[in-house]
Amino acid sequence: MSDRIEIRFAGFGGQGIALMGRLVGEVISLHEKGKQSVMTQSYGPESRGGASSCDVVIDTQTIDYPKSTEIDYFVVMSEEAYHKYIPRLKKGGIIFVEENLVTLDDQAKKASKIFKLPATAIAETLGSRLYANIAMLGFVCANTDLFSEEAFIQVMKAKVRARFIEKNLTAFEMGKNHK
Amino acid sequence: MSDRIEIRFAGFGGQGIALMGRLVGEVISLHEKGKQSVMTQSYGPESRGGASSCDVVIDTQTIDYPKSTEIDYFVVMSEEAYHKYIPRLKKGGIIFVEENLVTLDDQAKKASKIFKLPATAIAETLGSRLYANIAMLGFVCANTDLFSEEAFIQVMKAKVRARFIEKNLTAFEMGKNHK
Amino acid sequence: MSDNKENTPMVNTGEYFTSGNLAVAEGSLAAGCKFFGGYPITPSSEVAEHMSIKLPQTKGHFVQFEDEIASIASILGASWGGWKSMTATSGPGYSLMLENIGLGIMTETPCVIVNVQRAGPSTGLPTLVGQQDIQQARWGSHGDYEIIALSPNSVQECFDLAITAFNLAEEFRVPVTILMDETIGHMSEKLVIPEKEKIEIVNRKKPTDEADGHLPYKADEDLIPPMAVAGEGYNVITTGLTHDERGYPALEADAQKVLLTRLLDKIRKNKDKIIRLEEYMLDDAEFVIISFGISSRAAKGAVNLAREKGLKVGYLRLITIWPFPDERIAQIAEKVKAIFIAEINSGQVTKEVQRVVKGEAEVHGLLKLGGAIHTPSEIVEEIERRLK
Amino acid sequence: MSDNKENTPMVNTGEYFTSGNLAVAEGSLAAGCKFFGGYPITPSSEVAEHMSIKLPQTKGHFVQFEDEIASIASILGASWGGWKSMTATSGPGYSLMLENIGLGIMTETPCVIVNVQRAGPSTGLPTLVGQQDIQQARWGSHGDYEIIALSPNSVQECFDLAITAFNLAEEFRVPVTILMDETIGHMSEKLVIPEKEKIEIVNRKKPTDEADGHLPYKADEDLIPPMAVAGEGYNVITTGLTHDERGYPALEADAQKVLLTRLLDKIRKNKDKIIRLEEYMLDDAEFVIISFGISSRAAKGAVNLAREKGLKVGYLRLITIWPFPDERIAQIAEKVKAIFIAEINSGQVTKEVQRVVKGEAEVHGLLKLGGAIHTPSEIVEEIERRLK
Amino acid sequence: MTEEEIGLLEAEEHPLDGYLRKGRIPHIWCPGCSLGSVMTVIIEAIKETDIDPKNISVISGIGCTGRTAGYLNFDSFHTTHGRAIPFAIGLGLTDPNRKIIVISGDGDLASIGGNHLIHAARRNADITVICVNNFQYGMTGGQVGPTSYKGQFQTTAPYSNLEEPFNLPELVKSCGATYIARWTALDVRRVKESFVEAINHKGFSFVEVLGACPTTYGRRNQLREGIAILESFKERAVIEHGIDTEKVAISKEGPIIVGKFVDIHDKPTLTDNLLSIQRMATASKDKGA
Amino acid sequence: MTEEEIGLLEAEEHPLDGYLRKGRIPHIWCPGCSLGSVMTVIIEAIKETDIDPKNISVISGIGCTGRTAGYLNFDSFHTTHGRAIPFAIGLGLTDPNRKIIVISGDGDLASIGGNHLIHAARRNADITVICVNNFQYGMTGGQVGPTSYKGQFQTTAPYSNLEEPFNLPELVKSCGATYIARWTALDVRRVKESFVEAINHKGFSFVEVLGACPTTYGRRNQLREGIAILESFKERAVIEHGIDTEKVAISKEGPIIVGKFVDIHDKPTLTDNLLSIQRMATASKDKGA
Amino acid sequence: MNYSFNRKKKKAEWPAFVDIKEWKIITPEIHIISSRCKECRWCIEFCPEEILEISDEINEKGYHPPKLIEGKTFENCAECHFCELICPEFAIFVKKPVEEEEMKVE
Amino acid sequence: MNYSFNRKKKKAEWPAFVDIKEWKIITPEIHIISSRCKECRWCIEFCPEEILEISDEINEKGYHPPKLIEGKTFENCAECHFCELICPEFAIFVKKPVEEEEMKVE
Ligand SMILES: Cc1ncc(C[n+]2csc(CCOP(=O)(O)OP(=O)(O)O)c2C)c(N)n1
Ligand SMILES: Cc1ncc(C[n+]2csc(CCOP(=O)(O)OP(=O)(O)O)c2C)c(N)n1
Ligand code: SF4
Ligand code: SF4
Ligand code: SF4
Ligand code: SF4
Ligand code: SF4
Ligand code: SF4
Ligand SMILES: [Mg+2]
Ligand SMILES: [Mg+2]
Repeated sequence: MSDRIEIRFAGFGGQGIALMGRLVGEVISLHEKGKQSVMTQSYGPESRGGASSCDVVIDTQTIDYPKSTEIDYFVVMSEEAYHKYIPRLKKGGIIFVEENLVTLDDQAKKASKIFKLPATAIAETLGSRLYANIAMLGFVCANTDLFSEEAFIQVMKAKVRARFIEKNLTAFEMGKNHK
Repeated sequence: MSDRIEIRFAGFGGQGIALMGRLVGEVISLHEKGKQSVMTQSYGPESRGGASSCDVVIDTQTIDYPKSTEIDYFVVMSEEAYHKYIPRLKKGGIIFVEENLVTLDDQAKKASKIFKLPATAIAETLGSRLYANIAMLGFVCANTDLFSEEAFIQVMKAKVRARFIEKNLTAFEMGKNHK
Repeated sequence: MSDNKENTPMVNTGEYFTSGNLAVAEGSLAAGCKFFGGYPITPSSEVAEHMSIKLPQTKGHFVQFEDEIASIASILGASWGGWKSMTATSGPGYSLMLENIGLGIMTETPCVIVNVQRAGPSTGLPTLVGQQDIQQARWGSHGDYEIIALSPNSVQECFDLAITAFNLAEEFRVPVTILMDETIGHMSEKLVIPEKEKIEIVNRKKPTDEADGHLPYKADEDLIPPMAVAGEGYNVITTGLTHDERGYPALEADAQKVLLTRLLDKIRKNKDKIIRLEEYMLDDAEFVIISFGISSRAAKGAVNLAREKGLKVGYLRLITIWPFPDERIAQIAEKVKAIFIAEINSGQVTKEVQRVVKGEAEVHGLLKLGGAIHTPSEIVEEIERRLK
Repeated sequence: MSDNKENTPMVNTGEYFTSGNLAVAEGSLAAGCKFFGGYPITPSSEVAEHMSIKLPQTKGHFVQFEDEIASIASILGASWGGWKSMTATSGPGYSLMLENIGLGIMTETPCVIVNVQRAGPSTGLPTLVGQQDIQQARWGSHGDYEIIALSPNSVQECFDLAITAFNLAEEFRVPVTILMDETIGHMSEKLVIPEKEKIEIVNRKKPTDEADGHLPYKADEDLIPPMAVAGEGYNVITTGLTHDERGYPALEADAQKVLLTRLLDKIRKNKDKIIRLEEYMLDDAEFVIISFGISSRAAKGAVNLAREKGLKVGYLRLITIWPFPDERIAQIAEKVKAIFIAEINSGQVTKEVQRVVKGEAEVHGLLKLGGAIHTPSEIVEEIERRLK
Repeated sequence: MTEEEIGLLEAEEHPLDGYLRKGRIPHIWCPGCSLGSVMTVIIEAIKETDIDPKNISVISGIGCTGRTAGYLNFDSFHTTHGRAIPFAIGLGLTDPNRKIIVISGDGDLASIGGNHLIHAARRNADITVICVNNFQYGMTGGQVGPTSYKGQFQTTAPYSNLEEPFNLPELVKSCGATYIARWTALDVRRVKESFVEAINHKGFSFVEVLGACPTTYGRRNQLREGIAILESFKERAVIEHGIDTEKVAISKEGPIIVGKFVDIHDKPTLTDNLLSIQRMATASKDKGA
Repeated sequence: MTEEEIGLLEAEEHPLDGYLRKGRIPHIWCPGCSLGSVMTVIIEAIKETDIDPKNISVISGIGCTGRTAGYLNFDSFHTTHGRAIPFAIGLGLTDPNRKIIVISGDGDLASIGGNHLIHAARRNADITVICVNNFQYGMTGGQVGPTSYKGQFQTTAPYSNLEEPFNLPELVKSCGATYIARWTALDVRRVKESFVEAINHKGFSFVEVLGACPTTYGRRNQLREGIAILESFKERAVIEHGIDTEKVAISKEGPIIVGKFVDIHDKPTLTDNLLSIQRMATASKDKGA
Repeated sequence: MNYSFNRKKKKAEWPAFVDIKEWKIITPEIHIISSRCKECRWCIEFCPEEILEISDEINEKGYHPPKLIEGKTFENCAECHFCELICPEFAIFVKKPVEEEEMKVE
Repeated sequence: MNYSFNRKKKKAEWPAFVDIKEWKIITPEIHIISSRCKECRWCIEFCPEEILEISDEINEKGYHPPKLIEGKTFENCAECHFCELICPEFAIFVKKPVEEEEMKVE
C-alpha cells in the first residue's frame, strides 16, 4: 500500500544539514507529481554546534509518521552521526557518505550500496566548506531517482541567496559528476 | 430540630456595624454553652462609606447556612438599611432601632416588638458617636436573652483597645438601662 | 508574496514547502491579522519571527513585548482597536497568559492564541513534542468559562485552522486557542495557499443602533452582542468585573448568573457551528481510535494497518477539541466495543471520553508522556494487547 | 499567643471566634510555616495580614512581593532553604502563579498555596463567593501532573487542613493547594487551637547517604526522594527541565517517561493516604449529595431536611478534592439511583463525577454560578424537582 | 434643601456630567478620597486639548484608581491588575490618531505592573500614564506597597514599613520617559496643565499625582481625613521644575518636591519606529525579502 | 594528541573540575560563547572569597546563561524564565549566612524578569545578580531583547531594532542598587574582582558582563565568531570607575563604558529590615499586639 | 452687569495651589448638587475667598453640604473654579449667570 | 629553579584587559585537555606573550586545539593565567610544576 521512503541526513552543526532536507523535501513535495514529503529536524541549543540531523519521508499517500523509523537512504557527513544512526539503516538501504570525515565499519555492510564523496574537499575547491552539502545533493541526485535535477535547481535558485547561487550550482554539478 | 436564630445588624459605614456582629458572635460562640454562632458581613470598597451590614446566626447544632434568610432580630442604625432589609424580617421578629436615624413605616408592623434607642445621642454624651453601637448592644442585651452581660463585657474588654474601654462600658450600661 | 492595502488580509497565494509554524502565521495573515504581540518561546518562536517579517509589509504591527502577560494584554487592546490580533507561545507562556485570557473571555474580545505544545510540566522538554496542555486550555484560567480550541494535524491545516480560528473568534467574540504541537509546528510539508477570493473571512458583527443608549453587552438571539470598537463613537466599555448590559460593574449574584449563563451558552448552544471532526471507516467499526494533532496521523495509519489485519477499527479526529463533541462520541460509543485514545499526555482527552461514554464502551488511553510521537504499528500493537 | 523559639511551630492554643482566613493562617503557623511570600487580593488578604503580624514574632519572615509570580517563586526558594513556606491568593493571583506551581511540581518542592475563591471568570465578583477554580487547581499549569487540593468547610477545618496541607506537602514533596472560598474565608465562628503536643507534624524525609554520589531524585519505594536542602552540603540541584536521578537535564522521551511516571504515581499510588472524605447517612441512601467547601454545609442541612421528608438522601463531602476519590464514588454510584452535586460553579465536580460513575447512576449538578451560596431548602427543592 | 438656607443654587446636573457615564455617580470612592478630583481634572484637561472625544481612550488596571476608566464616557477599558499599559499599547497602535490615557494606582502600575511601566518608558510608547500614588493599596484594604515610605503603617506593615520606596519619576526617567511631572491632588489646576501637556506629548508621558486616601492610608498614619492629607500636601509641597529626578524621593517627613521634571521632544516614539519599520518592510519586500 | 607536537602538557582534569558537577562538561554552549569564561570566573571568585561552599547558592532563570547554575557544584537552582530573583530572595532569607548568586541573561533578568530586578534593587535584597548581556535571546535562537541596541539585527528585528535599549546600570541605580559594575567578557580578571566584591557586598549587587554570543547575535551583526566580538570589546571598552550611570548607555558604535559605578555600604538590606521587624514584633508581642 | 471688586484677598495673597490665570469680571453663580456632597470640606477649606462653610442641612446620605457664609454673596466669589476642580463628588460648580453666557454667544 | 626574564613584552605594554598584579618567578607549565577545546582561539589571541597558535591536531569534535609556537617554551609564559580564565571550555590551564608547589607547602 505504502511507497514510503525515508531519507536521513546527518552531520554536525554548520554543515547545513537541515538545508539539505529542506531542499529535497521541497523538490519532492512541490515538483514530483504524486509524491508527498515531510521534513523534520532536530532543534534547540543542545544541537547547536553538536550533532545535527534531519529526516525526509516520502510517500505517495498521506504520511502518517513524519520521522524516520527504518532509514532507506542515509546521507552522512560526520563520524559521530554515522555511529549514532547507522543502527537504524534498513537492511538493503543506501549510504551516501562524506568519505573524508567518516570511517565506515562493519555496520555499513547491511547497506546494499555505498556511495562515497569527498564533499568537503570538493567544496573547498570552491572556496568554502559550506558548499559540501549541495555537492552531496548533486551526488545523491545522480545516483538515485529521488528527485530530478531540473526541479532541484529551480528550488535551489528560489531558496539560496543570489550571490551564492553560482557556486552552489557548480558544487551540485561537481557532486553530480563525481564517479 | 433546629434552634436557629438570625440577627442582622445594619447601618452605614463608620457606625461599627461589623464590630457589633463580631462581639455578639464571639460572646455566643465562646461563652454561651451549647450554642454555636456564625458571623458574616458585607465586604469590599463598594460597602465602604456606604451601607454596612452583618449577620449573626445562632444555633444549638452545626449551622448549615451561615447567612440570614428570615431575620429574627433586626438591629438597624440607618434609614437606608431599614428599607433595604425590613422585607426580610420574619413575621413576629424583633426590631431594635436607632430612633433618631430611622423613621419606621408600615412594614415594621410585622414585628412582634420594636425597641427604640437614641443610640447616637447617648454616644454623643460620651463625646463620640462611635459608642452608639455598644450602647445599642447594651440595649439589646437588656431586652433579649441572646447573651449575658458578664460574658459580653469580658469579650469586649479583650477586643477593645484599653483606652476606649471605660467609655464603652458606660455606653453599654446606658444602653442597657434605657427604658 | 503580495498585497499591502490597509486592513486587507495578506494572502500569499501559491505552493510552499514550509513548516506548521510558518503556515499558521500565513493563515493568520490571510485571515486579516494585523497585530502580533508576543514573546519568544521554543517551539513557537518561528510564528513570531515570520510575523515580524510579514506584518510590517501589510501595514500591521509586530511587537515583541517584555513577557507573555504583556503580549496577551496587548492583543486584547489591539482587538478593541478594531484589528485582528494574535499571539503565539508554548506551555510556560500560556500559563502566564491565563489571567488575561480570562479577561478576553469576560470582555468578549476576539483574538487568537497559538500554543505550540512541548512536553511538560514546567520547563520539561522545550524542543520536544507534547500534547499536555489540552485540559489547561479548557480550565487554566480561574472562574468558569467555555472556550474554543482547535488542533491541526498537518502543515496545510495549520494554515486552514488559523483562518477558522480567526473566524470563530470574530463570530463568537471569544479568544480562540490553536493547540498545535512541536512536531506539527516544526515539520515541513506542502502548503497550498489558495487565492484570496476562495478564502472565507468572518468579521465581528457591528452594532447598527445609535451610539446614544447603545447597550454594548446586550446580545442578539445568537447570544452574541454586536461589537463596537474604539474610535467609532460608541464610547465602548470593558471590565473584567461582572457587568450588566451597559457594561457597568454589577457586583451581585443575579448579574453574575445572567452574564455567565450567556457566556457559557454562546459556546454551548452553538456547538454545531463550532465543532469540526474528521471521521474515517466508522460505519462498520467495532473499535474506534480517537485522536488529534500529530498523534492523529499515526492513529489514521494505525486504522489502515489494523484493517489490513482484519480488525474493524474506525477513526475520529478532533479538529475542534473544545467545545468537546460529547454527543458524537456518545453516539459512537453506543455502536462500538472499545474506544482508544491516542494522545501524548497522561490521558487528558481519555478522561473526557470516559465522562461522555457513560460506560457504554470500554475506554483505553494509548498514552505517551511526551518527547516522542506514536508510530502506527505501536498503536496497533497496543490495541491488540488490550483486546486480549 | 506564645512561643518564639526558632524553627518551632507557633501554636496559639486557645478558643477563638475568628474567620477562616485567620484560622488557615493560624493552622499554618501551627504546622511550622516560617515564610510567607504573598501579594494581597480580596478575599484572601487577611491571611497575609495575619501572617505579617505573626511570622516576625516566631522568627519567620513575611514578605509582600511585587506580584503573585514573585510570591510563588519566593516560597519555592524558601522551601529549598529548609523552611516551610506558603502563599495565599485568589483566582487572578492563582492564574498568575500557575507556571511556577509547575516548577514546584517538577522540582518536588513542598509548599502550601491557599486559594480563597471568589466568583469569576476574570475580575468577576471580588468580594463574593465562588468555587470555580476547582478544575484550575488540577489543570491550570501546562504539562501533565497530579496535585493535592483540600477544601475546608468550617473555620475550624481551615485550621486543621492547613496543618494537613503542610504535612502532605512535606510527605509527598508537592505544592498543596487549599481551596477555600470567600464565605469560609470571611465568616467567623469558633476555632479551637489544641495544645502543641496534640498536633501531628510531618517533616520532609531527609537523605541519610553521603553527599558524595548522592542522587537527589532517586526515590525510595514510596516514590518520594529524600530531600536535602541548601546549606547541608549536598549541593542540591533543581531544574524545571526533564531530569534524571542526578537532577541533570535529560532532554529525551525516555527520561521524560521515567520522571513523569513517578511524579504522577507518587500521588496516584498514594491516594489512600491523601484522600479524606466525610460521609453521612450513606448506608441506606438512594440518593447522594456530593459537595465540598461552604456548599457542603447547606448540602448536609439538605440531607437532614430531606430525611424529614422521607427522602433517603446521603451525603459525601470531598475534603480532599484532588486526587479525586474515583473509587469511593464509583462504589456509591453502584448503590444509589442518583447523585447530586452541590457546587458554586458550572459543574466542575459534576463533570468529574460523571466520568467516574460510568452511567451507573444519574448525575445532576445543583449549580450556582457565583456570588451566592446554596440554602438547604433550595437543594431539597431542586432534588425533588429533578426526581419528578 | 432650600437655596435660601445655603445661599448656593441647587442644581440637578453638573457641567461635566456628560463626560461621565450615565447613572454612575455617586462613584464608589470614599468620602474625602481625591480620586473624584483627579477624574474632574482629567475631563477638564481632555476638554482643553480640543481632541475629538472619539479619539480618546482611557485605560485602567485594578484598584480604587483603576475604577476611573469605567466612569468616563470615552472609550474606556477596565483591564486586569497591572496590565493596563500593554493593553493600552496594543490599543494605541491600531490608530496613530488615538490618544491613550492610562490611569491607575501605584500598586497597579509600579508593583505588579512595574515591568510594563519600565518597558513602555523604554520604548517611548505613545501613551500618557497617570499614576495616582496614595502610598499603598486602597482597594484591597490598605496593604503596604512599593511607594509606601519608611515608617508608614499598613495592614501588611503592622510594625511599619522599612523598605525604601520607588522614586517613580526617577524610575521612569532612567528608562527614557520623555515627559515627567508630579503634583499633589491639591494642585488641581497644575495637575490639569500637566495632563494637557502629557496628552499632547508625543511619546511616553508620566504624571504622578499624590492622592489622598483617608480610609486605608490616612487612618493608619495619623491622617484620618482627606482634608488632613491635603493640608499636609499644602505644607510640604515644594515646586522645583526641571530638578534632577534623583532628588525627588519622598519620605515620611520633609518637603515633597513637585513640578515638571522632564519634557523632551525629539525622541522617536514606538509608533514612529513601527511606522519606520513598515516603510523598511515595504521597501525590502519589493526586493523579495 | 602528543605533547611533543603541541608543546603543551596534556591533562585529564582541570583544576576547577571539582567545582563543576560531574559529567556535565562539555557544556551545551556553542564554540566561541563566553558563558564558559564567565563560569570559570564565578568559580575563581567564589574561591577567592573563602566562603564555605555550603553557604553558596547559585540561582539561574532560563536561557543559555541560565544554564550556568546547573553546571556548578554548589547548591544550585535552575528556575523558570525571569523568576530567579524572587526564588533567590526566598532562599536567601532562610539563612542570613547564605550567599546568594543569581546569574542569568539579559532577557531573563531585564525582559520577563524586569519587575523582580527593580524591586529587588529597591528592597536592597541581599543577593548578587550577574547579568550576562549578550544583547539578545540566545537560547531561543536570537530574538531581539531589551538590551538590543538600535540598528541591531535579530530574528524578530529583521529590519533592525529601532527601540532604545535599557541602560541596565542606570536602571538598577534608579531603584537603589548599592553595588553596580559592568565589564566585558574579555575583562576576565576584572570581572573576577567585581564578582568578589559583589559577593562580599551587603545588599543588592549587580554586575553586568557583556558576553559574546557568536551564534545567534554575532552571525546577524557582522561578528560571526566569538573572537570578533571580544576584539570589538577590546577596541571599544573604556574604563570609567564611578561615572554617573546615566552616561553608560550602549549603542551600536562608540565606546562601551565599563568599570565599577556604584559601591554604597550603609543602606539597610532586606534582611536587616526583616530582622528589625522580628525585633519589633517580639517586643510588641509582649504587649499583646 | 456686576463687577465684583470686593475680594477678600489680593490674588498675590492667595495660596499658591489655587493657581488661576484669569480674573472674573462678572458676578458668577455657585451651584451645588447637595445630594452628591460627602462633606469632605475641601471646597470650604481651600476656597481662596473663604466664603463657604458647612451647613446644618443634611442630605440623604447623612452629610452636610457647604453653604455660603452669612454675609457673603456671589460677588465675593472670585470665580476661580477651585472648588469645582477639587470637589471629588462632582457636587459643586461655578458658572456665569445664564444671561451673561447668552450675551457672549451673540 | 628557572627564573624567566625572557618575556616578549614589558608588563606595561600588555593590553589592559590582562590586568595582572603578581609576577611569576618560576617557570610554569601550560596544560591542555585537548578533547574539550572548541577552537575559539581566545587563549591564542589574547595571550599577552603571544606564545600560542592553532595546531594541526584535530580532536574528536573536529577542532584544532592550541599549541606552543615553534621556538617558544614554557619560560615564555608569564603565568598570567589569562588563557585559563578566558578559556570557555575548561580546557587550558597553567600551573607551577608540582615540585615547586610542594616546596611552597613546606
Ligand atoms: C492579579 C491580581 N492580584 C491582586 C489583585 C488584588 N488587587 C486589586 S487592586 C490591588 C491594589 C490596588 O492598589 P493601587 O494600584 O495602588 O490602587 P488604589 O486602590 O490604591 O488606588 C490589588 C492588590 C488583583 N485584582 N489581581
Ligand atoms: C515563560 C517563558 N517564556 C519564554 C521562554 C523561552 N525562553 C527561554 S530562554 C529565553 C530568553 C533567553 O534570553 P536571555 O535571558 O538573554 O539568555 P541567553 O540565552 O541570551 O543567555 C526565552 C524567551 C520560557 N522558557 N519561559
Ligand atoms: S480606599 Fe482610599 S483610595 Fe480607595 S476609595 Fe477609599 S479613600 Fe479612595
Ligand atoms: S546561542 Fe549564543 S549565548 Fe547561547 S550558547 Fe550559543 S553562543 Fe552562547
Ligand atoms: S470659585 Fe469656588 S473656590 Fe473659587 S472663590 Fe468662588 S467659591 Fe471659592
Ligand atoms: S468639595 Fe464637594 S463633596 Fe466636598 S464638601 Fe464641598 S461640595 Fe461637598
Ligand atoms: S598564562 Fe596563558 S595567557 Fe598568560 S602568558 Fe601564559 S600562556 Fe599566555
Ligand atoms: S581558549 Fe580553550 S577552547 Fe578556546 S582555543 Fe583555547 S583551549 Fe581551545
Ligand atoms: Mg494605591
Ligand atoms: Mg541574552
